[in-house]
Amino acid sequence: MSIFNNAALLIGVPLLFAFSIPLFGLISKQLTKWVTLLTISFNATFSLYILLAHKYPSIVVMGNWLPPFGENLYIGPVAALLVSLISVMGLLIAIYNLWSIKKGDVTRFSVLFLMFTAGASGMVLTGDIFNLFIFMEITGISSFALAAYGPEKRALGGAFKFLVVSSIGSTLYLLGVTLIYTQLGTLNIAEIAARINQTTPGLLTFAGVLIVSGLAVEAELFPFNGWVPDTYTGAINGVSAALSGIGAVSGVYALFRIAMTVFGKDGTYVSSYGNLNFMAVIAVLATATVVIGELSALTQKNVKKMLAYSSMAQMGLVAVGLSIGNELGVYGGIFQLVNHSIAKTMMFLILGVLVASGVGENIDDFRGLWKRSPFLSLAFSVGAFSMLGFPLFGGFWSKFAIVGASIQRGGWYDFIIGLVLFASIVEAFYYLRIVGYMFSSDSKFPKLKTPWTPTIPIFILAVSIIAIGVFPQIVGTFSAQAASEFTHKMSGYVLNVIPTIAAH
Amino acid sequence: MSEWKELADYFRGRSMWMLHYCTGCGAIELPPTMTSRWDMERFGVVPMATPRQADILLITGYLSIKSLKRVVYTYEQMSAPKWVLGFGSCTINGGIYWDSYSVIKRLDKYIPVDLYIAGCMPRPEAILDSFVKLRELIKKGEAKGYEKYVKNFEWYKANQDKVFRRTTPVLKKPEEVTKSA
Amino acid sequence: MNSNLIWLVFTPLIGSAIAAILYNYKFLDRLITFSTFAITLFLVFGTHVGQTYSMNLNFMGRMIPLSWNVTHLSIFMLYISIVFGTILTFYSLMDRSRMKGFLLLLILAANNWIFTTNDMVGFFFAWELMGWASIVSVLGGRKERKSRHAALYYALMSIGGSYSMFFGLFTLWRLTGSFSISSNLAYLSSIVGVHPWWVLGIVSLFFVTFMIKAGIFPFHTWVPMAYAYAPDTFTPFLSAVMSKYGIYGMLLFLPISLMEKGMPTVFGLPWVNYIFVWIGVITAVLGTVLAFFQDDVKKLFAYSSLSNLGYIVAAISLFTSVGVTAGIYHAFNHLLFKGALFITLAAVISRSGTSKLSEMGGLWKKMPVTFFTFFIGIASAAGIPPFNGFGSKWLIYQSMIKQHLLFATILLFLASTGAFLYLFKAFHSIFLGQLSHNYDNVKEVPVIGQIVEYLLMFAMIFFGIQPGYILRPVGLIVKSVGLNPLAVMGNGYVTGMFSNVDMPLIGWSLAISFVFGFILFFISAKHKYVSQEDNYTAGQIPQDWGLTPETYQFSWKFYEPMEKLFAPFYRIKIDGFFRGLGDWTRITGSAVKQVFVGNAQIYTLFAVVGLIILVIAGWVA
Amino acid sequence: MMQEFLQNYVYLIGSMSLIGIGLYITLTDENIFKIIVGLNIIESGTNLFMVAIAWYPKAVMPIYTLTNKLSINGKVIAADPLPQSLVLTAIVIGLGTTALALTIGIKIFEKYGTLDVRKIKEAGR
Amino acid sequence: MMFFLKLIQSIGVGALSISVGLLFMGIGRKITARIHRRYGPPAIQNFIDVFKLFSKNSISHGFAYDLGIIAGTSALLAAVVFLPVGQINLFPANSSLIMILYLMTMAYLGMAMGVSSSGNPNATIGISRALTMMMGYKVPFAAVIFSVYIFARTGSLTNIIAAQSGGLLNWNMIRLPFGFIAAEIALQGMLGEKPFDMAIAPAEIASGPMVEMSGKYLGFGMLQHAVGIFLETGIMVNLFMGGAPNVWIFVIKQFELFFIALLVNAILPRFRVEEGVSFMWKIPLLLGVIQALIVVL
Repeated sequence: MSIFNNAALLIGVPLLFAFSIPLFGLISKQLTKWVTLLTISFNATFSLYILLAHKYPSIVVMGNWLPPFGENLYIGPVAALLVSLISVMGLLIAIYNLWSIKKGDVTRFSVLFLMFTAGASGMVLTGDIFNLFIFMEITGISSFALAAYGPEKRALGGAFKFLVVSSIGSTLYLLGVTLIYTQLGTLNIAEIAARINQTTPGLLTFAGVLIVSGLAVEAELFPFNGWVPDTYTGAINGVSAALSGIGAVSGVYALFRIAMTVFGKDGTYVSSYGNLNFMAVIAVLATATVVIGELSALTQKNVKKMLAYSSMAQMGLVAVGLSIGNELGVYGGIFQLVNHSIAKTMMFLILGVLVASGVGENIDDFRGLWKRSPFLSLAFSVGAFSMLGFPLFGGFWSKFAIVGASIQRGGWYDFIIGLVLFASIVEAFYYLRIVGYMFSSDSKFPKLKTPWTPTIPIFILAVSIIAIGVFPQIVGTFSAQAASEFTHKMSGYVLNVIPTIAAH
Repeated sequence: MSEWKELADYFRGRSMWMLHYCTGCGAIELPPTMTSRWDMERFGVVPMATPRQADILLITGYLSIKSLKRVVYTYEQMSAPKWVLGFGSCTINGGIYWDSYSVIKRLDKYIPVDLYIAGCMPRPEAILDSFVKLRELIKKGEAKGYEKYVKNFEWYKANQDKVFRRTTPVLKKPEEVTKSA
Repeated sequence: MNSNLIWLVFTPLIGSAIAAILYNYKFLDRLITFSTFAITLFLVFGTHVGQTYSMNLNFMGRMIPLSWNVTHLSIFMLYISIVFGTILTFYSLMDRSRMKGFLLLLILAANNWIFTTNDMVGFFFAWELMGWASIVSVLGGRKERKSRHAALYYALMSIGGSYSMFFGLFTLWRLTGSFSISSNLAYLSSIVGVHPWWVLGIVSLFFVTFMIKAGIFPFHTWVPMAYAYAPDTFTPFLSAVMSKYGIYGMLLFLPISLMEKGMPTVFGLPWVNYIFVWIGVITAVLGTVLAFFQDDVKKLFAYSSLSNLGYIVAAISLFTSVGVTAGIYHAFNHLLFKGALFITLAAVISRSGTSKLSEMGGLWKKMPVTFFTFFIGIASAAGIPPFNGFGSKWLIYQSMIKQHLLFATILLFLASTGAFLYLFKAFHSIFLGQLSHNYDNVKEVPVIGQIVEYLLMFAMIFFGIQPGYILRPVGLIVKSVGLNPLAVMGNGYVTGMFSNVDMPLIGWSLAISFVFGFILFFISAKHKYVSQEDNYTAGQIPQDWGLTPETYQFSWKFYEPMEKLFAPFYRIKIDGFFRGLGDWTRITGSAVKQVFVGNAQIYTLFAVVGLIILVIAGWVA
Repeated sequence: MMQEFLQNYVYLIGSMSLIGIGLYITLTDENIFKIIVGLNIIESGTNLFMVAIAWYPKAVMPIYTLTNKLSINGKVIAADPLPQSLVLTAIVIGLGTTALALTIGIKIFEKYGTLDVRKIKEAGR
Repeated sequence: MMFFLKLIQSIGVGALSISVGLLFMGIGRKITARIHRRYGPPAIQNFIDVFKLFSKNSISHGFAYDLGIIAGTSALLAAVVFLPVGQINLFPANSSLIMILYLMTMAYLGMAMGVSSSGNPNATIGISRALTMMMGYKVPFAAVIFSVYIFARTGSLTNIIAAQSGGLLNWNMIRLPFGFIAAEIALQGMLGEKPFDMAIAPAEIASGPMVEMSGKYLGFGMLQHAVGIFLETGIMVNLFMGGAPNVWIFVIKQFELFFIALLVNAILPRFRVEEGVSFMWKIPLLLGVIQALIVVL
């Protein structure tokens, strides 16, 4: 059964089924959704198995070419955690899609969704920067198409903006990769990481700037994140959920894999091969993202747009946490990534259910939702409270760790975290405003009939938020391992991939 | 018990707190009575603000039917040992308003008057004299107007109602008013 | 054995989960809330001073020690808060307002945790838990819109406060590597001579939090809104118990005395303490002045709470033995009388359906028990001797005078006199005066409510006449923070510095003179009872005049002359600062969001400009 | 000298110029399809850049035959084959992106009735 | 035994305070009349009035009304036993001035509750004015008493008296002259004499709090006023005039203070409420603050 130990299945199976789905589509369009569901549930099961049975760290080599010569997948703690997250989110969104995608081109949606999941999993798993580019493009192309899906006009506009910005981003990334290749003649992340000090500092800085800029587009950092509000608002809610719960996860992963593992110095906070400290650059960008995102979300009347800006800001917070670079900060950042993914996915799904029931996207439509649909409004509040970092909800622990880490780091991170906390107060305002609207009783509308299919993922997500809040070890143990992988470049990553390589 | 009553009457006579119902020209006689020239405070007579506190009610002149209503209400609000002083001829027989349609002629028909002061109007000396007279009456236990009022309540009420009925408007509807105008 | 400290936290949490499940069955929900409070009270009986417990929490991949430590202060606070909570939840069994039992239980869990914990992680966790549970509790008030606004405002202040504490505790952690409160405090005390400014900065980060929670002067603006628009049965808890968390926190940090450590002193006080005394005094005066003119009765009493907390802060900031005794004692007294007042207000509001003073009046005929409770409550709040509010106010004056803080004392006296004014205004407008015909069918509260009211009446009189029962434990607390406790001569004495007040003696004196009064009353001539219509109206007959009880009730602009006097002070709006900050943020937000213009080219341009900036940065570096 | 410079850097200069031209088009032209063309030009520039780094003057093709020796005296003289294969992948990906972009462009023209990128906005921010 | 002795002594002090107060009121009326060039009533006129009032029928508005008005007198009587009166000092350990002041507040509260429960707006307006005025005079008075506290290093009236022993020059009146003047003006407000009698303005609000009081209720009101005069002037005597060796001198000293108040009362018109308060917060408070500064610095 060695084939089932092969993590390449996590990419291969979805891609295989993605391209065979049109065949199923010939039988029945509804069948394709079930195929998607089953495929992703295989992914979820398998990745959770890897995660829980502690089948990592391990590498998967392609065609028996050992790294650095062959292409390889690396499953470390980070990859295991994030691929599980991606698969589980994909599974839950797929359950939601069973209900939500009824009209239109169901087959193609299923194809794209599977490709999207596969691409995101691939980004997290791969050990090769060019493969990272390929998976990024797979994710990208499928997400452009997904974002354009749906009857609404605004979806197309959003998708186009995403496409343009993202194309520029991937071009920059590719240029950066090329530059590194000219220096080291290899594309393997582990080898580059080990030999990074053999490069010309000026060129390396330039390459790093290009790569960071390119990946910041996917990781939603300002000023590379212009597409976020339009695309999130334009896309149908299932897709917005997928973008924030899956796409952003892989984007942030890619950014920090490069910034920390490739450019990082082992065991220190800085990544300073070359002239520029990329962690500091990312910290500044991330802080700007948090502040701008929260301030922009403050005056939104449209809840979906607000969630979009909030997504952006939350990704900024994740990036702040990771960019602190000490173990606690990375722990907090990854924890926050998990929390954000869960909560934001849930909120978009809730919004989807509400919009489908005719509630509307405006904040005024949320008045008295408590009377109309107690479950959905409670779940939404749970999500909001988790975002705000209230205790007994998941978000508390991650925010706690991020703030703790930045103060532990000290220096100008005190200032950064001050700005972030100010932005959090702004965030509290607009989330609590919605919660307040939901729990007011001045609604004259009748009770909503909530279909049961989409409530399954929402329920699971809400319960998991509270579960993480009460027992933070559920995520905490894994993200602590992840933090140790990220902060210990050699022992955590490079030596696991290429045991024979000499430390620089 | 009767000694207590006598003692109480003695004190009541020496501490008469008055409420002056200033309808007519008698009101102008009261300020000199109170102030330095005649100083009624030496008899223990002090002006009071409300009927609740007062012992004697001074009706200082003519009473229109409208004001009679108020006087009756005020009188009924006073507490039990209470006395009424009628000022001048207006309260006795209507005085110069003897033929007025709107002024009552005999105050005694409506509330029990313990003492009338003759004159039109009585001068402060007369008022002071009346206080002394009233004090004697009280001491003797002869000023029992308030008991009379309770005893003959129906009679007083009937008299009051007879005049109060006339206060209801003759013209019932506003159209009639405009027509007549 | 010591694990019952854990159960102090977990019992309410479990109760909360059950209550949340049974949320739709109102009575069961209330019953569970009450019984959980009762069980917790039972658990508190099992705790004793010096009890410790610790466990390790696996967090951030390492073990964070959580520790519990019961001090004299914590056990005192535990008792008073849980006993009051039990009474309140017993009262709320019959109440129909929308108080959420499970949130109250969450607050209880946080309450027990805050008072017993010895590590800052638990402290912060519990603080946040208490914060959000109370925020959501505020949400369900009678007036939807306003309670929503109030909750939002409260939430922002509260979150701001907890972030400040966040900063503080992690800064301490960075310095000492430990989360333990006691060792961190010891550390701060040890370095205060070397780096007084550092200590000041860290402590002020914590104090901002405590001041926000207690509603002290620059951060008081949320108090009236949140108190006024919270559910009526939650407001007593908010005012009586939750405002004391801030006081508890301050008491934790106050022993880091900056005295003798090179800080300049004013009137024998370190200047920081001196500033805090003045902050307390300003709070007291401000609360009083603002309370005069409120028409909403809950808002009025919210300002009253503000004022009383000002007293407490002023007293404990002195950090002398009298000051701390007086502060803690006043905290207890405030809990008792303000709790009683807010409970009676809840009763009145639930029966009359309004909280506007100008719409009430004359209710004493309909709700006599509530009336008497309220009467004793305001007598206590005004500091009238045989009732419980007097002793602490008296001690506060003495403590201030001892430091020669004359002007502060005068202002506190002004606040106290003013307190009498607004308390009487509320008393008159609710219970006295003309009874409107709208309230002809108003009934006294049900039996449960009456039991609670009798209990509170008894408590206010009992602790007034027998202050020793409180002063003894307070003395232990004072001793535990390292000051000389005041001598307690007997249960009936409040011992000051110059003289003592024999409370039972005052009680006897009053009782005997009342007996004489009643004898005189009954041997003198008879009185008869008249209706409220039979009233002095300057001879006018009410029926002819079209006079109704509402028009013959004086409760609008009760202290109008005062308004003219205080008019200049009304132009200063602290609230305006925070609102201005909010407006500024909103305007900035609307400006910032213009960045996202919705044009793909502009977004690309951003990316390119960002890239160029980064390249230039790299180049320069 | 000039020739040598051109020999060494012509591809690099070319690729950078292509990227610049593409960016200029993307940033300035309001027509959606022209923007897509611009993106394509950027991509071509990138690809050219990648191919260019694999080649250096007088390199031989990287295919091992009897006549085509890849190394002389241990010194590699063949061009690097890997970037060329990467470029192939990149071209395919670019093709996919372009196809999708064109599709979206057509759909936008159908729904919005315009190809002006400045008019594709959501009302209110 | 001790208890009964104290009880009887207390009753004695209470009776003394009532009779002295009523006598002062009567003499006050006489003196005012003389200033007005009138003859005036006999000095015992107020005894007559009180007796008459208690013998008169009355109306009541319910038990709150009864209770409040009884409380008004009783609480003051309860406070007066703690006042050192000449050689009579019943509870020397318990004569804290602030305690007495707060106990007096009980009387105001009772009175206010009683008259307001009658439901007459005039009464409530009167109470509102009285309380506003109280806010006015309490502040300078507080300034003065706290200055005395600091000056004498004690808060107990017994000790304050003891601190002033040894002749006229040791009196606080001489040592703290500004404070004495401030307290004297505050006393004018406390006694409710003109120009600070806006609470009972008969022509504006029909005698304010007394509007619904009849018979014995008014009698209780008069008793309260009598005890109030005794208590307030007594506090002033103890604070500033060094107490007294015996009751008679004590009463004479009280009368001196009351006499000043009477003279002012006889010749001045009435302030408006806010004028009264702002006056109190200007001149007396200024004096009090000057005194406080002198004491503290």
